[in-house]
Amino acid sequence: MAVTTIERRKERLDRGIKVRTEGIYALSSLEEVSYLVLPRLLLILGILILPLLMPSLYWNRVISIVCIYALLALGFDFLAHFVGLVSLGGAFFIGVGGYAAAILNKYLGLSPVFTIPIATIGGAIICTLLLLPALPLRGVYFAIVTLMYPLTLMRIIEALNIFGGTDGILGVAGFSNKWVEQYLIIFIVIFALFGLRRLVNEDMGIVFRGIKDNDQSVRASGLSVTLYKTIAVFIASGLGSLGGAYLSHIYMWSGISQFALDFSVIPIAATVVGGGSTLVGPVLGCFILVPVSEFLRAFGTLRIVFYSVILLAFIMFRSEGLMVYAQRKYHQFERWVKV
Amino acid sequence: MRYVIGSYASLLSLMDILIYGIINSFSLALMAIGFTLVYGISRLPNFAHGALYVITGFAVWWILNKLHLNYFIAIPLALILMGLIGAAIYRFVLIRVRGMATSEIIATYALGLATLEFLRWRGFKGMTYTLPVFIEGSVDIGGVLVDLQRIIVMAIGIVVITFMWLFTHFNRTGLALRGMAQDEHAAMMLGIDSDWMAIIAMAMGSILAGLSAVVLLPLGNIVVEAGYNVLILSIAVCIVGGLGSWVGAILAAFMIGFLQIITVAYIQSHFQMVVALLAIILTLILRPSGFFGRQKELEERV
Amino acid sequence: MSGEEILQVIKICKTFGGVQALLNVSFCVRKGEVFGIIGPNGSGKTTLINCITGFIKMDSGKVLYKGMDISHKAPNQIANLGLARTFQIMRPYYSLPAYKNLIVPLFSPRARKAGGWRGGGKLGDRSTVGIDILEEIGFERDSYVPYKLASSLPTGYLKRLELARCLALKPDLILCDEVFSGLSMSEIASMVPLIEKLQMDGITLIMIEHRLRELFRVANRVMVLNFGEKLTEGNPEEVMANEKVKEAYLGSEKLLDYTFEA
Amino acid sequence: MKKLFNLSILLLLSIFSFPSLSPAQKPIIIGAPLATAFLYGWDAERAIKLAVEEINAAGAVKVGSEKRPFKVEVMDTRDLEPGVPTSDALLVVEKLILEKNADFIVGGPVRSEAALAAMDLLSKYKKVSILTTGVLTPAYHKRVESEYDKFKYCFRISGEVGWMVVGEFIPCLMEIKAKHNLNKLFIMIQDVAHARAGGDLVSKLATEKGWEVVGKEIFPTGTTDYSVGLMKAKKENAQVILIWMDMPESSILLKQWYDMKVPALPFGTIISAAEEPGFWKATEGKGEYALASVVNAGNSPSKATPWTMKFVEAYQKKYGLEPEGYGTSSSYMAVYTLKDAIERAGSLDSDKVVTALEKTDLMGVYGRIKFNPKNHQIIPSLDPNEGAVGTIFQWQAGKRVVVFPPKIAMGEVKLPPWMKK
Repeated sequence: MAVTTIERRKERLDRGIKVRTEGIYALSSLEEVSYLVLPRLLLILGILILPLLMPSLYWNRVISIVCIYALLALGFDFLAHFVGLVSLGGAFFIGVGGYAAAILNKYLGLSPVFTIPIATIGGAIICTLLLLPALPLRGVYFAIVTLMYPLTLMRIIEALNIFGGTDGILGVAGFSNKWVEQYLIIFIVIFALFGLRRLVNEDMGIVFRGIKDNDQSVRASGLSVTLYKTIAVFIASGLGSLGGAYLSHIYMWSGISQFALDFSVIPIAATVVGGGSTLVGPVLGCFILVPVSEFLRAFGTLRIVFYSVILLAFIMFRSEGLMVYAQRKYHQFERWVKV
Repeated sequence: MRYVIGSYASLLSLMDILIYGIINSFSLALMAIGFTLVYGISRLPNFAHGALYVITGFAVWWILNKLHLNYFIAIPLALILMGLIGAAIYRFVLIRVRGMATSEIIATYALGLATLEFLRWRGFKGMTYTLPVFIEGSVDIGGVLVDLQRIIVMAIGIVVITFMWLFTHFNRTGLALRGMAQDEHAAMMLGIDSDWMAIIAMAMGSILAGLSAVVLLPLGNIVVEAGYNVLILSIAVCIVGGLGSWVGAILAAFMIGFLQIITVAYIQSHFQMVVALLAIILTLILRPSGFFGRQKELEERV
Repeated sequence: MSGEEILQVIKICKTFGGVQALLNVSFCVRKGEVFGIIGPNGSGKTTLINCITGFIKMDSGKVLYKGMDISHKAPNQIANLGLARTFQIMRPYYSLPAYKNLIVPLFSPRARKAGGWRGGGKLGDRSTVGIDILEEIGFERDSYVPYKLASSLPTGYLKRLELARCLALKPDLILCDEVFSGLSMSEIASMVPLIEKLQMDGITLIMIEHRLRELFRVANRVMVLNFGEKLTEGNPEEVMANEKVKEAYLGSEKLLDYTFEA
Repeated sequence: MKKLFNLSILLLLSIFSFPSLSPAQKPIIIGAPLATAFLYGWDAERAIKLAVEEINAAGAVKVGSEKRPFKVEVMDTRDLEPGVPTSDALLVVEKLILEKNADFIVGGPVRSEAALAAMDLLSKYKKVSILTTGVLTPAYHKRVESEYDKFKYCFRISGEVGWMVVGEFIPCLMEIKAKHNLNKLFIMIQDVAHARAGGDLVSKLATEKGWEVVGKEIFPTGTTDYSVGLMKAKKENAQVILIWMDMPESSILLKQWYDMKVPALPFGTIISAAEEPGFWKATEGKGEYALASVVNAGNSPSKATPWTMKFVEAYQKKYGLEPEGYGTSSSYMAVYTLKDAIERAGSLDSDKVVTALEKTDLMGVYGRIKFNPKNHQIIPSLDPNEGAVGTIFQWQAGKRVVVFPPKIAMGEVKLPPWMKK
C-alpha cells in the first residue's frame, strides 16, 4: 500500500499575544505599544495625507465620494455584524438625508453649517421611525424590507410629483472652501470609524452583540430588544443621512436617484471585500472599490461586468475579506515545520 | 377638464378587469414560480432570476436569428441551456457560499448583474430585439378583445402549475424535493443528497424563469432593464405568498395581479409599482409569514 | 416554610394550531420555596414557563407576580420585575467571552438601578461585577475560564452561565428550565448545593426537571403536568405516591425506578 | 497597505493619462458625458465623432493664428439606467473637466435630472456646454434665463418641449383633424417630468383648439404592459393616441395597439422606440402608421436643407445605418457650431466663446442655427430658413416618411385600415 506521508505542515504562531489579551502589560515596552498603535496611526495618517497626493481635483472629489460610501459601509457593517440586522437600506438613508438637507437649504434657506447636522439627526429620526415596524424581522426579510423602502419612496415622490418630482431639487448651496469640503468628511469618517469601534466594545455595544447572537436571551435579561435595535438603526441611519446631506451639498443637487440601488449595493460590496465585522475593513473596501470603479470607467459598460466579477470572486474565494486576512497575517506568522 | 384622476373609473367594465387581471396574475405567477421553487427547496434566494429571464430572451433570439432554426426548436434548446446554466450556477458558485444568506444574495445578484451588463456590452441593447408571438390574432371574450399570446400565457400558466403539482406529488424526484423543502435535515438522513437536490432545484428554477420569458417576451421586447422588474415582482409575489410556499405564491400572484390592474383602472398606472412594493413591506410588517405561509416559517422570520 | 405567595398562576390556557398545550393550569408559589414542575415529554412544561415569562402570549388566564398582573407584559418588562428565567437549550452569546455575557443583564434597567452608571457601584465596572457573579456560580476566577468565548465552554459551564445571567438581574424568582439535563452525575452533584445556596439567599425557584431524584432533593413542593393539564400538586412524597402520576410516567412501577435509579 | 494603494493609484494613473506629445497642435478637448448604453447616448456619441472626424480632416479648428484639432473624450454616465445615482453622472462631468481637461462639454448628461444638476457644476468650473440629446425639459433654459450670470455657460442646441408642443405637435394635430376629421384625443405619457409637462400642455392647448381630451394615462418608466390603458382609450372612442415616452418599452405599446386593433392613430411625439430605423423589424411591422417626432430634422432622411441629406449619407457611410435617436443631428451640429464660435472668438476662453455662441448664425443640418441670447435655447421655426426645424414622421411600409412640417414633408399622414369606416 502506497501511503503518501505529509512531510511538512504549516504552523501558525501568535504574535503580540501579550498586548492583545486585555492585561495590563500592554504599555510595558515601546515595541508593544507600537505593535498596537502603529497600524492605527498608519491608517489615520494615510487617509489624512491621501487628498494631498491626488493628481487632480477630480480625484479629491472621488475621495469625498469614497468617504460617503464609507459612512454607509460602516453603518452596514455595524448593523449586520454587531446587531444582526442585514440592511440593504443604504439608498434609503442617503435619500432621506439628501432630501432633508436640500429641502432645509432650498426652502428654508439654512446654510450647510446647519443643514448637515439637522439633516443627520432629522434623517436618522425619519429613517428610524419608518423602519420601526420592520425591526422584529430577521435576516433576509429585514434585508428585503430595507431594499424596498427606497424604491417605494422613489416611486412615491415620482407619482405625487413632490420635492421637484423627477427633476429633483436644484441649486442647493455648495461648500465655500474645497479643503473644508474634503477634510470635513474625512474627519467625520475617521471619527465614525473609531467611535463605532469604541462603541461595540462598550457595555452598550456588548448588548448589541448580544442581540445579534441571541435576542431571546437579551429579552430574558430584562432589556428591550426593540429599544436597542432602534438605537442601532438610529446610529446607522444617522451615518447614512450624514452622507446623503453631504452628497447634496457637494453636488448642489438632490433628486430621486439618491434612492438608487448603488448606494445599497456598493457599501455591501465594500464590506465583503474589506472584511465584515472589523469596521475598518468596509472603510478600506470603499477606498479600494470606488477608485477601482473609476479606473474601470475607461471600459465603458464593461465596467460593471468587471466590478461584479471581482465581487463574485471575493465572495467565493476570500469571503472573510481583506482586513480579516491582513489582521491574521499581522497577528500571526506562519512557518513550515517538518513532521 | 375631463382627464382628472378617477374620472374614468367607470370606463373599464368588470369583465375587462377580470380578464386582464387573470392574465396579469398568470404572468406574475409564471415569473415568480421559478424563484419560489428554488427558495422553497433549497432556501436559496436566487437574485439572478431576472437576469436568467433576460438571458433566455436573448438566447432564443440568437438561435432564431443567427442559427436560423425553427422557433419551436429554438425554445426547447434555450430552455435546456437555461437548465444547464442554472445547474452550473449552483455547482460552481452557490455551493461555495451555501448557508450564508447575505453571501448568497450578493453572489447571485453580482452574477446576474455581470451577465446583464456583459450582454449590454456585446450590443444587446436598445429596443430592436423581439420574439415573434406564437400565433397572431386575437379573440373576443365577453366583449373584451384579448390577443392570442395572452391566452397562451394563461394556458401555459395553468399547465405549469398543474405540472408542478403532479411532479411534486407523484414523482420520486419531486417528492424528494418536497421532502427537502419541509425538513432538510430529515431528508438528508433519509439519504437525499442536499446538493444534488439544490442543483435540480436551480436547474428547474432557471428553466421556469426561461419559460416565463419565452411566453411573456413576445408581448414586449427584450430589454436588459426588464430583468430588474422581473426580480422585484418575483420577490413581491413570493413574500406576499410566503417565501417557499408554492400555493401561496400562486394565490399571491393573483392578489397582486388584480391589485395592480385595479390600481391602473381606478387610480393611475404610475402607482402600479408602488402597489407591489407596498405589498411587500406591509406583508412583512403585518404578517411576516406571508398570507399563506406556514407556522414553521414564522419562527424563522421573527 | 410559609411565606406569602410570590407568584400566582390562574387558569392558563394555550393552544398551538389546534393542539391543546395548556389547559386551565393554576398554581401558587410561595416566597422562598423551591417549586418543582415535572411531567412527561410534551406535557407543556416549557410552554408554561414561556407563558409566565411573556415569551408566548397565552390564550386566556392570568399571572400575578407579587400581586401584580403580568399576563400581558413583554418578556423584558417581566425580567425587570425580578422574574428571571433560564432556557432549556442554552442561549449564551457565543461570540462573547463568558464574563462579557453578563454585561447584557447587568445593563438592564433593574441592574442599573442597583449598580449605577458604571454598573458595579463602588466595586468597579460591569466586567468586575460579572466576574464576581461567575465566581459565585462556580467559575474559577483565576483560571482562564471566565475569559473564554462562550462558544468554547462545555455544557456544564453553559448551564451555570445561564444561571449567572439570571443572578445578574438580582432576581426574586428564577424559573429554571431543566438545568440538570445533559449534565454528568458529578456536574449535577456540584449544581445541587448551588441551588440550595440560592434558596438560602432568599431567592424563590421554580424548577422544571426530568431528573426527579435531584429535584426531589431540593424541591419543597412539586406539581405534575400531563398533556397540558395539572395532575396533582404536593410535597415530593405525596406526588410520588399518586397513582395518576405513576400512570402518566409509563406504567405504575416505573416512577420509582425513575426516581431512584436515574 | 495604504502606501501600496497610493502607489498603485499613481501607477494606474500614469497608464491611463495620455501625455500630449505635440504642444504646437494641442487638441481642443470635447468632453462628452453620455449614457453610451442607451439610444440617446450612443446616437450622440456617433454623431459627435463623425463631426470631429470631418472637421479634423478638413483642416481642424482655427484658434487665432494656430490650427488645433478636436479631440473627443466620451465617458459613460449610465445615467439612464435605473439604480444608478445621478451623482455618478456628475462625477463623470467632473472627471471630464478636471482630469481629462475638457475645454468644452458637448452632449449630455442625458437624463434631465442629471443635466439640470450638472448646470451648477458647469457654472462652478465655468465650462461652456452644449446640450444635444435626451433633455427636453423647458426647466433647462428657464434656469439659464433666471440666473443668466451663473448659468450663461449652458446652451442647448436641440429642441425643447415648449416649442415642440406649441409649434409642432398642435399644428400637426390640427392638420390631421382638418384632413381626417378626428377630434378625440387620448394621452399616454411616461412618468417623467418632461413628459408630464408635455402631456399637460398638449391637453390644454388641444382642448382650446377644439379637440376633446378623453383620457390621460401616466405609465411608470419601464412599463411592459399597456393593455389596460389601451382598453380605456378604446372604450372612450379615442381617435388619436398621443404618446410621449422615451423608454424602449414604448414599442410594446405599439405592438399591443396593433394586436388589439385600437381604432386610434398613434401620434407619437417622443417615442424613443419608434425613432430608430430598427423599429420596423423590432415590431415585425406592427408599428406601421405610428407617428413620431425626432425633435430635429436630419434624424431621419428629409430635405430640410442641402446639408441634411449630406449628413444622413455621411452617417450612413460611417455607421451603416440611418441616424437613430433624436440626439444625432443636434450632436453633430453642436460640434460645428462650437467650431464656428471658437473661430470667431479666436480663443478658448469660456466667456469669449459664450459671447460668440450667442451671435451664432449658421445654416445647419436642421435649418438655421441661432441661440436665444437670453436663455441660450436654439430658436425654433417651421421654416428651415428661419430657425431650427423639427420633424414628425410616420412609419409607412417600413420607411420613415416625414409628414411635418409642411416645408420639408415628404408624404402625408395615413390612417390604419381598421380606422376607415
